[in-house]
Amino acid sequence: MGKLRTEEFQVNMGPQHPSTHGVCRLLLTMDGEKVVDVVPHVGYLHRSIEKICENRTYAMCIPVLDRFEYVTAMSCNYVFALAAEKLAEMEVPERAEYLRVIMLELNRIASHLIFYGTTAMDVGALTPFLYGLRERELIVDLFEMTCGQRLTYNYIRVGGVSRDIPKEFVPKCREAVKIIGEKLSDYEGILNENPIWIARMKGIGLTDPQKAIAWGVSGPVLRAAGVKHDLRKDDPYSIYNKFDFDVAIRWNGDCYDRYLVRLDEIRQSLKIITQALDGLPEGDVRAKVKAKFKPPAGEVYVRIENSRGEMGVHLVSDGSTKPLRVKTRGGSFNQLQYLPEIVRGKGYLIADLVAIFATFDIILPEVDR
Amino acid sequence: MPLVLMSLELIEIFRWAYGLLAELGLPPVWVMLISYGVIGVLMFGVLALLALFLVWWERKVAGHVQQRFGPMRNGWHGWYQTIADAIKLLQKEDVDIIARDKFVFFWAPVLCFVAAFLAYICIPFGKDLIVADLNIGILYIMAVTTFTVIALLMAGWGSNNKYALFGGMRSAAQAISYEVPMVASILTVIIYAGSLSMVDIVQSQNSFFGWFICRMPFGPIAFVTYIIAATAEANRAPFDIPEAEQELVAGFNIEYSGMKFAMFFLAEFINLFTVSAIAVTLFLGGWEGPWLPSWLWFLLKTLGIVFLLMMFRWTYPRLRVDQLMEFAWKFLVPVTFANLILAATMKYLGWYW
Amino acid sequence: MTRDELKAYIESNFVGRMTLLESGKVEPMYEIKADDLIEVATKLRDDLELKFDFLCNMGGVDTRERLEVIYNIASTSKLHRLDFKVILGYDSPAVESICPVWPGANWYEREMYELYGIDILNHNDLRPLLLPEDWDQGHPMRKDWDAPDFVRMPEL
Amino acid sequence: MGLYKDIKNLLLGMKITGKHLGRHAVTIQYPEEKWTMPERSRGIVVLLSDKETGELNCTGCLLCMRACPSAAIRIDAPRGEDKKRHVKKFDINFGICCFCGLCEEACNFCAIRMAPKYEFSTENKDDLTWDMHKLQEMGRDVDYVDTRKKKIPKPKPAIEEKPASETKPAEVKPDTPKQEENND
Repeated sequence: MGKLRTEEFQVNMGPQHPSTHGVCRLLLTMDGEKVVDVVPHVGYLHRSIEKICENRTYAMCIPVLDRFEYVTAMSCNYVFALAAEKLAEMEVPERAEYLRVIMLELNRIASHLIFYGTTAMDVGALTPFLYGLRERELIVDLFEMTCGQRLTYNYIRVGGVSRDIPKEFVPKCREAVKIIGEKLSDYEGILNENPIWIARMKGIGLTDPQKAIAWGVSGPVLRAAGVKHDLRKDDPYSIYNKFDFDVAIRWNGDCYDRYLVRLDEIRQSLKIITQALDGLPEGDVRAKVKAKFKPPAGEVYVRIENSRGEMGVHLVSDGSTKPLRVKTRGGSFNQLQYLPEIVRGKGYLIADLVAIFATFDIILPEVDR
Repeated sequence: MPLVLMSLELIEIFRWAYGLLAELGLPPVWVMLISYGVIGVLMFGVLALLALFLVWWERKVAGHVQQRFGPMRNGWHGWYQTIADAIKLLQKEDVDIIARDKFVFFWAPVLCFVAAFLAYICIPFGKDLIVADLNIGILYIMAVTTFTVIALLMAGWGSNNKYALFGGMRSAAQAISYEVPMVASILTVIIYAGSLSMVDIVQSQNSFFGWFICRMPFGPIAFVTYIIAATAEANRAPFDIPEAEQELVAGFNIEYSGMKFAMFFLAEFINLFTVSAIAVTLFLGGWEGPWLPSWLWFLLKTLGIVFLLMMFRWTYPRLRVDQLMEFAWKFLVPVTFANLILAATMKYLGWYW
Repeated sequence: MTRDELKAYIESNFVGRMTLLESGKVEPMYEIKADDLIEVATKLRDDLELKFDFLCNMGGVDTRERLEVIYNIASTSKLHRLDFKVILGYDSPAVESICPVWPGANWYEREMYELYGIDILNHNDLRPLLLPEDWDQGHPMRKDWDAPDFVRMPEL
Repeated sequence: MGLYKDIKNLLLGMKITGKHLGRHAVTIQYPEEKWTMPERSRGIVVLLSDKETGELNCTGCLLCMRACPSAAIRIDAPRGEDKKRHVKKFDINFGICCFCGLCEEACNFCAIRMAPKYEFSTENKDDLTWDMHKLQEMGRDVDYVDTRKKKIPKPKPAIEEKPASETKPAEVKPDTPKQEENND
């Protein structure tokens, strides 16, 4: 009897697929259930945000950039505002800096809660998704109370923040911090030690730290591989050097570690928020900005630590009211191009690919822009 | 007649109705045909309603576990939500894809639906409340429930869709693997009951400590392994890899729409009830129980098992396909066979009650 | 290294190969000649004092006078950062692929190729990234590219 | 005791989901039970009317139109014979509005607001373009603090959020206050 003849075939995962978190098309070459190769096709969500920003004023760019990475729109606001402030060499009031840190960290928690939910859902546990979003709702309510929107905040502006927090914000924020801290034990209880969860996550999607750095992978994915790289510590921006927090780090670089790093980061963010709320000074929330904001000609690249890695903006100004070039950089972009590297030839199954994709926490608007 | 209805045992009503029918003076063949026809229609109706109820219940359980409401719109707590859904699905366009295998594609949902109902011929719903007490009862059930696998494989192949084919193949592999531990745990019970007939099995566990789940130490092990294997047989999470929606979108039923989809969907819930009913019959004493009428006991116990399976689904992540196979062959099969040998030895030595 | 140390180090070790541009007032911005790019980039990566192992960002810029390719690199161990650019003309702009130095540049270069029309030499895979595969309407991020917007901004 | 630990952890998961089974839902039943948005919510854009006269506060200065990043606002306010602008057309296309709130911040006359209302879905895309009258009707019940200083020749803007103006509208000067404001 001759050898059984098998052949590889191709499967389109996406653009409409429940676990590609948006509209990403992964062209899989399959050998039975095994994934031989994966080629990501992106661009289904390309809105040319960079081009749009080129013919908007600096103030108008911020709501446009809200849509750049809408899960953590605060970071998008902030990174652009930071670039513009750096170009104009502008000082920001201290209260505004504190508020920015509070908002950024709240948003990081919100993003990681979504990660928690969607990852659990991609691996098949449907209930944690609702639990994660339930607590995210508390944060989103805080945002709405402050800036009036739940997703696209347009809150952090050039020179500060758009408006001061309402009176009831601080107690409500403390309460939310307390509740999320308590609920974390629920999250961990339902998944962390669950044998099925461990079987699905441990040892899957191993990232090599050196390769990951070379491919530009950053954020929790890199930290889970044992590289202590957190821009809040390494390249401090805003007032992060005033706060006491640890960089969450794990060493194996598999899906399970990426998951744990993010849960740890929620804890650290809660710590930062508590400190920031304690030290919140009084004062202005916005620096004086000239009538028509025109930063001097020049260029600058700023980067911040977003929940998905390094988020950066290369802002080129020609001295007019509109930026000449806004080159945005998101963590998902590099992580998605790194994805084939860790999947190719490792014999992962389609279910593993889903788990890897989920723990890379790729969102497509950040890739497609 | 009033006296009959007072007894609360459904079988009395059937007996009374049958008596009325017999007194009409029809030829015995006609009496038989009419009575079987009525029973068939009744069974179909009751099971279809039961499936709709289970769908609703599942949604309610999911809702409450997730701190939502679940269906709330139609009627009290949305009680006729699933009926409305079924009617909506009936009206839906039946999307007929071009590249399908027409025959296989059409008959797969029908076979799935029919196979789901066949098992109920010999499931005792109450004392004497059984359509036909076959002396090979449990064997028959095991045989006909396997039809579902063929139906799912047909659906996967006929759809001419790679995801559907994945689903169909996974379903076949899974069902074949889990059939083994399932039968092995059932055999443990059969050794003690000494019969394949469902009625005999129930009658052999006539007190609470006679229930097979209470027979130490093999009873609980057999029960747990049966429940695990049954979850896999019914394609329920955490073993729902044939339709794993995050991997295969919807698996074998990805190309089905309208009523064909509804048939798969209802068959799934009927299967859920089937495996729970078998678990109750084999391990939890079937209809046995004090005070309440026997059919109610049966229903309560079965719904209890169904609830347990639902909680599994809403709590646990899904296993990967190779882990699923590994679990079946490397863990469940050895455990169930060891358990079977243990039970047989104890039976031989007479160490049981 | 601090920024001034880095500046001094680069001035002493990359004489004539990296020139400081005036656009980088806030953060130093260097220019590298297109034909010298790979060598300088390799040196930046492999120099034990610099160790720029991380490519943060890269992209094209159209300044209406010329095309530029900007590179933002960083070091994950030495924690410093550097910007440099390659200046190109409008007629047949081309730049060497730096994927051999930093593999993460792959998609950035694909993006630049389709959006700016900057040809990437020795790139292994120049399929369109963001635009449709049958796109034939030029390079959208160029300043002279004019597309039918859905809604025009009011001319005020 | 790997097996024992696994079973324990599986049961722990069931315990947590089971614990939630009896809790009350955190969601609300929307049409019956409505969620009140916070006061600052940026729901729908409305035009405010004068509390006494009931006329539109809008003076047609075009500041909001210039501040809008998605060009959702279209104003036609030609100068009348008295050199003042008269708002003839004020359309907002909610199909492209991005609800950023920059128009509200740009306005010096308490004329445009983002009200905490969210029920304005339509079945037809064209119905999302609202004209002046509809916007005014929606804004009738919106309470606001009138920060305009009327009948003072050169009123100072008193609101905190200073408006954004992209180009200084020289010809708009007569009926706009001094534009010494911040840009965003």
